Amino acid sequence: MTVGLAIVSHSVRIAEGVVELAAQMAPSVAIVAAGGTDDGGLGTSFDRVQAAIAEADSGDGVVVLCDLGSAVLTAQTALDFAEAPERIRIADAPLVEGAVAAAVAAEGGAGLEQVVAAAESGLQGA
Amino acid sequence: MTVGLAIVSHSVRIAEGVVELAAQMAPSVAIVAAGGTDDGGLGTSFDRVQAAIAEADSGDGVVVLCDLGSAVLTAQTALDFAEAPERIRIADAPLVEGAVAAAVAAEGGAGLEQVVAAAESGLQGA
Amino acid sequence: MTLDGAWTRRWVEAVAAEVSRRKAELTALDRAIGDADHGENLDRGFQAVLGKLDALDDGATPAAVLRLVATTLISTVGGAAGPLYGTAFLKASMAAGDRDELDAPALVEVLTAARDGIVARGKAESGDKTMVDAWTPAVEAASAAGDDVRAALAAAAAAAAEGAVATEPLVAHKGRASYLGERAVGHRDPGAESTALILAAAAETT
Amino acid sequence: MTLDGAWTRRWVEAVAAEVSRRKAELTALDRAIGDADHGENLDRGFQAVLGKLDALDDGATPAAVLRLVATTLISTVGGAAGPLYGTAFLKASMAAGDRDELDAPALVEVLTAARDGIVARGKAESGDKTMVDAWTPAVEAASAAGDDVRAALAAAAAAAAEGAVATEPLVAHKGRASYLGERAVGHRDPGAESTALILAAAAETT
Ligand SMILES: Nc1ncnc2c1ncn2[C@@H]1O[C@H](COP(=O)(O)OP(=O)(O)O)[C@@H](O)[C@H]1O
Ligand SMILES: Nc1ncnc2c1ncn2[C@@H]1O[C@H](COP(=O)(O)OP(=O)(O)O)[C@@H](O)[C@H]1O
Ligand SMILES: [Mg+2]
Ligand SMILES: [Mg+2]
Ligand SMILES: [Mg+2]
Ligand SMILES: [Mg+2]
Repeated sequence: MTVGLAIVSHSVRIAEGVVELAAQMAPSVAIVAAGGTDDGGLGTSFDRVQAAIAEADSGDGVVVLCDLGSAVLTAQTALDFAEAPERIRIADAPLVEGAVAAAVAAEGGAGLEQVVAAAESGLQGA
Repeated sequence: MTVGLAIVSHSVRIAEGVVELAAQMAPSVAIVAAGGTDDGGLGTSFDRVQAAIAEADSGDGVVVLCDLGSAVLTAQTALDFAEAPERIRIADAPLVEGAVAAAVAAEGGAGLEQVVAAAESGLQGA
Repeated sequence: MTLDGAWTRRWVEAVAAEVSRRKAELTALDRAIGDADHGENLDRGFQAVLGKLDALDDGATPAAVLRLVATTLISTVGGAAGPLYGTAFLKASMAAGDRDELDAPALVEVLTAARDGIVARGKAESGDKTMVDAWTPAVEAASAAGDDVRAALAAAAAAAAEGAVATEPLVAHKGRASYLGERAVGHRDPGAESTALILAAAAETT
Repeated sequence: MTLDGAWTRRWVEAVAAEVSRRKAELTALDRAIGDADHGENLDRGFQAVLGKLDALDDGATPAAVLRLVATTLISTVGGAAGPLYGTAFLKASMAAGDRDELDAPALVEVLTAARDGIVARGKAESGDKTMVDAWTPAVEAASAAGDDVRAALAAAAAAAAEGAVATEPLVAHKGRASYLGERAVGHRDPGAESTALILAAAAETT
């Protein structure tokens, strides 16, 4: 029904906080946290990223938002292993700001490329 | 001794997560969270922002990083009421990415304007 | 009708009552194009104001009441409306100065200062689909209304209400609604509506 | 010395032992210009690999061992080194194909594929102060070493060690160290050092 979001952060708390913040303006979008390492420490977990992408994908695709560079590397690797990589996009956007913009676009029924564009537009609501 | 950071987010968890993430590469910088409303809900708290700025300021100044627009409005209002507004800068930078870059710059002994510039440079480590 | 400190206090009490009564409506507007909290935000703020009004001197000036509202809203609202209305009431208080009561020219000064405070804080222009779109017509109508404060308040309230309605066809360029692009069209801006509420309460306070 | 599946397994075990022994040193390098976790990251990864090696067939090919290392590092390292070394071992495994043992040309193919995988993943160029600065000289030295695998491994190890030292005067353009600008000068890149460790272990494995 809508494009989903996977929120990849080095911190469990950041990922979960971004999910709650973005969900506020996009209650019907699947926004899934992939924060921290497998044991909840600071870092990224391939398995959490893979699971978040799978959970966020209802068939219309997933936009992945990342914090630092190594989160991007992990997300790219997950994409290599994905069954339907054509439905996954890694946004080149700041994590929090991009996630909110992407969530609002997805809530409005935007397609995969439009949601990526919203994330990357750098719009900052004031 | 060093420039401090105040991390203003609508979410308690985002603010605290950014503090832990940025502190990893900047263990001696004062990085203080100001997340959520007074009762911990989603929003911004003037009192938390004011307290975080005061706590982060050791005399060398504070760079304030914000997530969405209303966090910026709250931070600007705190600046209006600040005793030493000349030592406070609100960075026009994405929250997580800007905070890490600013923290590393502050750790290296950069001055207030340099820390702002680091936050705003949009450098994304990979 | 004399716009003295006691009147200012009655007005603020009336705003608090109206915000409380229309909280769900304001939040519903914010649900459509924002984060569904504008009514709760303002209600939290004005309830906190009510709790502090008693601590004021009986002879408090309009400026003293306005300043109390300002600092309380800034500390308690928790959303964009906090710094925006907070700044408005603060600048209004400064414009009121040490006057014991506001005549029509002073009222126009006070309303203008409030509007200018919001614009300085939020950088919105007319037509950006924000509370400014209610404030600016209100200021203009009040200053065109002549020397009768009652007429000035009535004109301001009517213009703010019209300004709020006129935000409906607009795309937003400030605030959360700006994320929505064209999807904001057809929805009234919650902050413009709460501005209309605040000024309607002023017109109705005797 | 035959680079068969059993040798590949002994090499991986030697890497795990060395990473464990030098964990604090690798983390100290990462403390200076990163986030102080490179030793822990790799140790977590290679300990997990050790735990899985037993499940492999005795007759597992080099490719099968390399693939196990790849998927395990990807899942367990938790830092940039996970996807980077993971991709390296995965591409190495694909280059090894179904060979039962690697001769010198095959070894060069495998090392080249590993390096290319890291470059494809991380987009670092030579001189960016990353593990690429150890891998690329290693690949070049191995391919210049002729037909003896032992000589090729020794040459690769020596070149990687020199490459790691040569990262010291550099400013970083990729990875966390790139945040530091000039302050990274004088510090060795942790990933280049761990690459030297991995290739030294290969040269020493008989
Ligand atoms: N930059 C701005 N300038 C003027 N008014 C603004 C601005 N940003 C937001 N607003 C006003 O604030 C209202 C929303 O207030 P509220 O819901 O309390 O804040 P938030 O969006 O932080 O939840 C909007 O309807 C709009 O009228
Ligand atoms: N884009 C990249 N390309 C190549 N190597 C990189 C890149 N980013 C990081 N590295 C390597 O990874 C090492 C750091 O690994 P590690 O500490 O495990 O990751 P993290 O920085 O995520 O904590 C660096 O020393 C560098 O050699
Ligand atoms: Mg709102
Ligand atoms: Mg809000
Ligand atoms: Mg590290
Ligand atoms: Mg790390």
